Amino acid sequence: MLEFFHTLLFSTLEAAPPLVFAAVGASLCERAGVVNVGVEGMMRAGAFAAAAAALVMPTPLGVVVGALAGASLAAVHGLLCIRLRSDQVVSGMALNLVMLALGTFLLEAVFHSSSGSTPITQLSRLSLGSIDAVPLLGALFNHSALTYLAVLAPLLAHWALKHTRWGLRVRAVGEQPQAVAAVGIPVGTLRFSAVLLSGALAGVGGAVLSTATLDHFEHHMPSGLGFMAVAAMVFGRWTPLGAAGAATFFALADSLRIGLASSAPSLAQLVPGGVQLALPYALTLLVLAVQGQRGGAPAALGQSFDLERR
Amino acid sequence: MKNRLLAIAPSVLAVALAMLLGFVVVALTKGVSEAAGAFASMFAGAFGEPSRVDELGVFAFLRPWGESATKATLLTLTGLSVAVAFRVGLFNIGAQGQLVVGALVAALAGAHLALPAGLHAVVALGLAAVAGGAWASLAAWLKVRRGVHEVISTIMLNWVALRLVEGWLVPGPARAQVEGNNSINGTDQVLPGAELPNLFGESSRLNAGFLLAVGVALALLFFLQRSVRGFEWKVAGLNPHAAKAAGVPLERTVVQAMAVAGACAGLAGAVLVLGTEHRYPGTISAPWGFDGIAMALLGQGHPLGVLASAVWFGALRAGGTRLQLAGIHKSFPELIQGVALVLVAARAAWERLLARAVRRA
Amino acid sequence: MIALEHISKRFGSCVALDDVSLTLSPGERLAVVGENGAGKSSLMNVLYGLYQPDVGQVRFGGETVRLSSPKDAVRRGIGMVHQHFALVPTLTVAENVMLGHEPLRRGLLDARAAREEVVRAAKAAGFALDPDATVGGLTVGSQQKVEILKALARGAKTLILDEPTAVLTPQEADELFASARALSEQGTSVVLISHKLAEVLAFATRIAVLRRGKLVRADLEPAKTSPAELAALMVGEGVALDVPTGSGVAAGAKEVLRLERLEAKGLARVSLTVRAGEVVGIAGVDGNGQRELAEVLTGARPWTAGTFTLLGQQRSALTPADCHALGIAHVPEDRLRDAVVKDLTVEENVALGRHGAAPNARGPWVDVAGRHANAVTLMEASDVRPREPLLRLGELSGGNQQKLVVGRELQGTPTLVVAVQPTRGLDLLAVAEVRRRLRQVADAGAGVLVVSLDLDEVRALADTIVVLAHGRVTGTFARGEADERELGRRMLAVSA
Amino acid sequence: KKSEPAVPGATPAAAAARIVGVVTDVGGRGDQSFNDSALRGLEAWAAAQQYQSGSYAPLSPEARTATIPEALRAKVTPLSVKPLVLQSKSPEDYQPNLQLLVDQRADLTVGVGFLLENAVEQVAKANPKSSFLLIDSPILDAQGQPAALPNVRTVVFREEEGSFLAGVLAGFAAKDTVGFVGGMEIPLIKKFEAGFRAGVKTANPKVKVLVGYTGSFDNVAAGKQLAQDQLAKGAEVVFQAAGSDGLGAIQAVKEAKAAGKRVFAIGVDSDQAHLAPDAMLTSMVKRVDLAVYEAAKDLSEGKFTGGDRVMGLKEGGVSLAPVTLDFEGKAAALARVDALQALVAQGKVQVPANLKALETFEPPAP
Ligand SMILES: Nc1ncnc2c1ncn2[C@@H]1O[C@H](COP(=O)(O)OP(=O)(O)OP(=O)(O)O)[C@@H](O)[C@H]1O
Ligand SMILES: Nc1ncnc2c1ncn2[C@@H]1O[C@H](COP(=O)(O)OP(=O)(O)OP(=O)(O)O)[C@@H](O)[C@H]1O
Ligand SMILES: [Mg+2]
Ligand SMILES: [Mg+2]
Repeated sequence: MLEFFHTLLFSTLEAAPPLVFAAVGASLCERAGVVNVGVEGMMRAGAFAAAAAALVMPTPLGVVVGALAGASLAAVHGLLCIRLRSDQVVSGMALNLVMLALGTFLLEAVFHSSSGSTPITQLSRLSLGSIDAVPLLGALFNHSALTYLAVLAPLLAHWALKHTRWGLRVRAVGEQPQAVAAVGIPVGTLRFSAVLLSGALAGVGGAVLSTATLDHFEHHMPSGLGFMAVAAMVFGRWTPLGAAGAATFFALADSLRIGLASSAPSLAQLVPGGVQLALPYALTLLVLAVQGQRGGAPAALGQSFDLERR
Repeated sequence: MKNRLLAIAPSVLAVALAMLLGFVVVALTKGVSEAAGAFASMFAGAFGEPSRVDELGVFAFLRPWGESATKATLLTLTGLSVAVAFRVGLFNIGAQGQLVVGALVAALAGAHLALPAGLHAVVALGLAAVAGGAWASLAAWLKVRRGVHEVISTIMLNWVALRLVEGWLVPGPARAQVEGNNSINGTDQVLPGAELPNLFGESSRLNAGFLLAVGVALALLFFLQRSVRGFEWKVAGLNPHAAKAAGVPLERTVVQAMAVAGACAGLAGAVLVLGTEHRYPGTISAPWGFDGIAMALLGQGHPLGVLASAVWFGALRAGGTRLQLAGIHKSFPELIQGVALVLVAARAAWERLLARAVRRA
Repeated sequence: MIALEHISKRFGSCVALDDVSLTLSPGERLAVVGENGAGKSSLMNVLYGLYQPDVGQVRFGGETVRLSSPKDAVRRGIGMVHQHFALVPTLTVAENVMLGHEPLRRGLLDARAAREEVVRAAKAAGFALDPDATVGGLTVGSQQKVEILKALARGAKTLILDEPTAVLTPQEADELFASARALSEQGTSVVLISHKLAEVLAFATRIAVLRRGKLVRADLEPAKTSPAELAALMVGEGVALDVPTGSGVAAGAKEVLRLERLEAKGLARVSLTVRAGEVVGIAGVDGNGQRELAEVLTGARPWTAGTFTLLGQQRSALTPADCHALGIAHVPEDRLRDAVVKDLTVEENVALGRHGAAPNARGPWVDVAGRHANAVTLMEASDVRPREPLLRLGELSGGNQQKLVVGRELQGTPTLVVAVQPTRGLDLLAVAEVRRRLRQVADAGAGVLVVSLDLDEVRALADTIVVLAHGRVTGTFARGEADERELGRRMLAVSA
Repeated sequence: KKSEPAVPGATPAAAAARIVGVVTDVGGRGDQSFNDSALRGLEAWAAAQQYQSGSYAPLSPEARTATIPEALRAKVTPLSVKPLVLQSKSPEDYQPNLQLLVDQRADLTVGVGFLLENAVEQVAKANPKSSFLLIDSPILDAQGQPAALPNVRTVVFREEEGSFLAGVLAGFAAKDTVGFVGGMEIPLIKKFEAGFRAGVKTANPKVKVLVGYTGSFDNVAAGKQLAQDQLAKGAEVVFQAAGSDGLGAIQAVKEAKAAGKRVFAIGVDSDQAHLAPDAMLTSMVKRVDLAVYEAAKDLSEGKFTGGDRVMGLKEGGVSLAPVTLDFEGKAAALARVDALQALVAQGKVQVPANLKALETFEPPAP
């Protein structure tokens, strides 16, 4: 039993970080009033760039490059929807499509392979030797630094929204950009900062996949995790803590399914595999249906802002 | 007239520019004449090869058209699905799941119902539309009754549909019955009477599904622009409060629109099954539902715009296969589609440029 | 000394400002008046850096300055209270006030300092505000105060008030003007935009008049002018601004609406009747159940107890669609939210609500020609400008939007009219027109229920005044039965 | 670097060569699995070409030889063929892609994977003068009955036999637990599972087999999570048959190994030793390359015939990759593997090909 929970905890801590980073990033972006359905593409950019960079520099620096790549894609998103005031959903989906094709393109151009990049040095894991074996407590160790960062990121984001000047302004601009503009704060710049940060976080989320989960970029990455992150963000009511919580829940549900399959095969056999796989999603829907989920979205979400338009 | 031209100009220019960019990239890496050759063969694969008429006869055209139309049909129907939902202000990310459900129902109905030919196909199409619509209505119901944001519910429903259909039913209970240890790819083959007839016989896959897609686009166009209900959908999408105050039954409108959206995607699945695959294949694997989002956006949510984008990109993709023979990456058409979408996203910039040009003229 | 010189500004085909020059000296109290859409707000938005003029410049003490954003204006001591509030409803009062010039301690927000500043500024201005209250939960009047605090807290040397009293009670308006006067005596210049000529004359030291984007006069002295002269300058001709009093309610006129001991969220045991031909005015301080009452009457809010009799029929529930079917017209308080769709054309907005019936539709299909013709007629009748039925509605000025809504709702033969703040933000001519139309439909046999925070309006229009306080009826008076002071006492429920 | 365009007939030297077309399934080039295996058989073994970013370059004899397992080197000689490859992006691409290759005058067209069964059947019927090779499935009619076509050769593999040997090896290498990571729960993968479990049971009935399916073939993270779970529950050897998900499973084993655990991974389809040189016990190799090569060879020698072929241990269609890592009792294990391989090849041991047959499977006496 203890072993079961031990692996459940360990497995969740392994699976959650990509989702957590991306979902927290998305929550910041949307708090500022900019829809971000381009998370999938930004994660892909981050995963690719991190793996490519880590070939020529230490892997942790590669992760930074991954963040920058995510942020660059976000910058395009910002340019499109803040400066050019295009539809934010359009922009995000467009970037996803471009990155989906561009990722495989670059893979072939740079690595002459259509399946994956050259292996890199994987991020090292924090191991305390003997403690690793201690039930439950040990499950907290032997993860890469990014896992611990993923625990920190939502707390940090929450704190920043609450206690910094930037956070106050971001909260305001997502609700009522006119109010922010009227006191002389440049709405575009403010939103841009949130969009960039969101891209960087999504980039880190992607980088987790290619530097910690695996030791190279695999051409399917992130295989839908970006959309899951958006769902987590909505589930978490557009707040960093909520988004991180929902992301963790998704990872936990998955780990639970896997854990049951090996620990209680007879139990798992009762339900066909495909149905088990559908369960976390169906359960999420059920939870939402039962508790209801009204509101929570920033009021000005998705509206581009133009000083002179009313 | 001028206004209409101005309205579609950003999309058209964006696609043209994306094609041009694609050409330049190929020309830079492979040389101009190779690039020209590659593009020529892509267009040949999309629209027909006059140079091979001697050898292939009329099929030098019919076969490429068949392939272009096959893809255009799916893109049109999923594009309409997304566009219709956009009308009432919903973002239907769930076209993929609705398509999967529709495809499965069409496959089962096509294989296991005993009906006269012709009617059989119609019934299978109808059931698939109903199934897709019902699946989408779940999201709408969750939205109006429980306030669940449709982005999350449609994403979730996509996964549920995919897992249940491709992870359980198709390889499990609905799997084709086969001798020995062979694996068949998917469900039982549909009966001949349920197949959508090919318009030009065996050698071109151009089938009645394309006519269906065009018909659905026209019907939706008329409905959205000329009917009172269509007007109500628009109002509900733009300002739900005002719609409510104006006596528009908001919840019903949202559910109806979403059901129609799901029906379109369900039809796409049915056309895939009844038109070309003749069974639910082991996996659908192509993200038709997501491509539908691109079509809806490139077509600016206008049914004819969706149709036009779908025909163009369907053709590019069909022809794009030949780019592989010239050593160009298999995802090239998708890349062009993505770049075009980015450029459409930048339509404000286009519009400013255009407005300036028009003013000068 | 601030000078706006030769300012011109167009929006598409609409010329909002046409070569306007205006100066403002320290300590001056300038009033800017003009019709709806005359360009008052646009001119001030230019001064506040929100709009960039196409032609012209702004000078501060002789120096030409480019105000590329409100930041530049705020830095030069301009503060503006907007006609459409610029507040963040989800933030607290303190957070709203500190937004943009946040006090920091060790790089982090200093919530305590912000709160103290609000308390101090509120006290100085004589406002009672809880700094920790969420702005979205405040009454419109309190929100107005928050807006003013924002400007004051920034140490504005020039304060622009764009229709500040439209939503205030008389007492609140008096307080506001007292504070503003005090500020001007300390050297702050104040610009007041208002349609209420009485308060303009009482407050301003100088009056400027705009008409259709042009400056007509900039040098009127309140002592040497009159409402009649101002009105003539604004609209360009001699006009009658009086509202005809109705023919009164015929004895034995049938009851259109009867509420008995009605209970709903925000309402307690409300009883009232509206008879055919009667205008009933609902008076009260904002936030005392008026909005809830209007919502109940228009199908947007269910009631939990009591009887609701409409046209002699008792009803257990009401939906907006029922209301349309029964001929209940609704002029809502927030038109952009509840009455019109910004991104539809004017013509489509005219059809909204009756979009399923002739002349807007034929069977299940839209009748495009009929809809267009109907819109043209209505715009003509209600003087909506510009007369372009295919314009996006959002491009009309606020006043013209309101005229359109009133015109649309009073079209045909309504049985009951529920009008909430129907003249908020309208100019003199438009106000007179709207009141005349309300009277007209009453005389034609409709029951009219007017909710207004403007006591003068209620007194001018209503045959019967019902006072609401804390969701209860605290008094019902026939025309002329109660004076302003008595009404004020009932509004504050001090008699209870 | 000299490269020649892939368009047929572009160079006079190539004019005489027979054209062999390949249509991959949606896994595509670079799946490090059976699509790559098929392409290796055609491009490296038969045509001695190397594909790089859209064009072909000649492959040096040494490099070519390195791709061929020792046992086959004598047999696999370069042929005068031209490869023409189309990758599919979705199921409805299969038919037009096959047809396109026929139109491009391919003498032999290969459909890689059972997913192409229907498409190959259609196109072969429409083009009776062209030859086809279908990998992994016989041609089946609408009722699922085998329905051979004269111009189609089909090859299916006895994956269960190779998996069986993998299971035997795993059963020896492990003390009490091994794991199986599957992709989607489809009959083909169940075949791997059945063979593997039979092998483990044969080697050591006390060893427990943990079985998990990721439900996908494209989600590395899922494969890794599943393998980690099995490792945490004591699995010492993990056999994966899960497409890209399998890469994640191998990664999990590799990390556990690096953390000092005594664990092994077993690869699938191709020899995957390079993915984790320190942890890869062996791979269950499916010689799709050989099947493709043989068809190309028959074609160029004018001996190509249709018909259904089955390639098991006996035919060299499946095998274990060389075991290079050491473990306790390796010699005995390899001896047992060899013995069992012979028994299976002689038909003296029937390896179960599905879970039902596994239930009644009696391990042969040592
Ligand atoms: N996005 C688009 N892509 C392609 N074609 C378009 C697009 N939008 C409009 N069109 C073309 O313009 C024509 C008219 O467009 P549309 O019906 O939107 O005009 P409209 O003003 O709404 O018409 P109506 O007033 O009759 O409703 C269509 O027939 C179509 O061919
Ligand atoms: N952002 C804008 N976009 C388009 N048109 C505008 C905009 N702002 C103002 N206008 C137009 O400019 C004209 C002047 O508008 P403005 O708001 O300045 O009038 P106003 O005098 O403040 O009227 P009101 O008393 O109704 O508030 C109007 O015709 C209005 O439609
Ligand atoms: Mg139209
Ligand atoms: Mg104004």
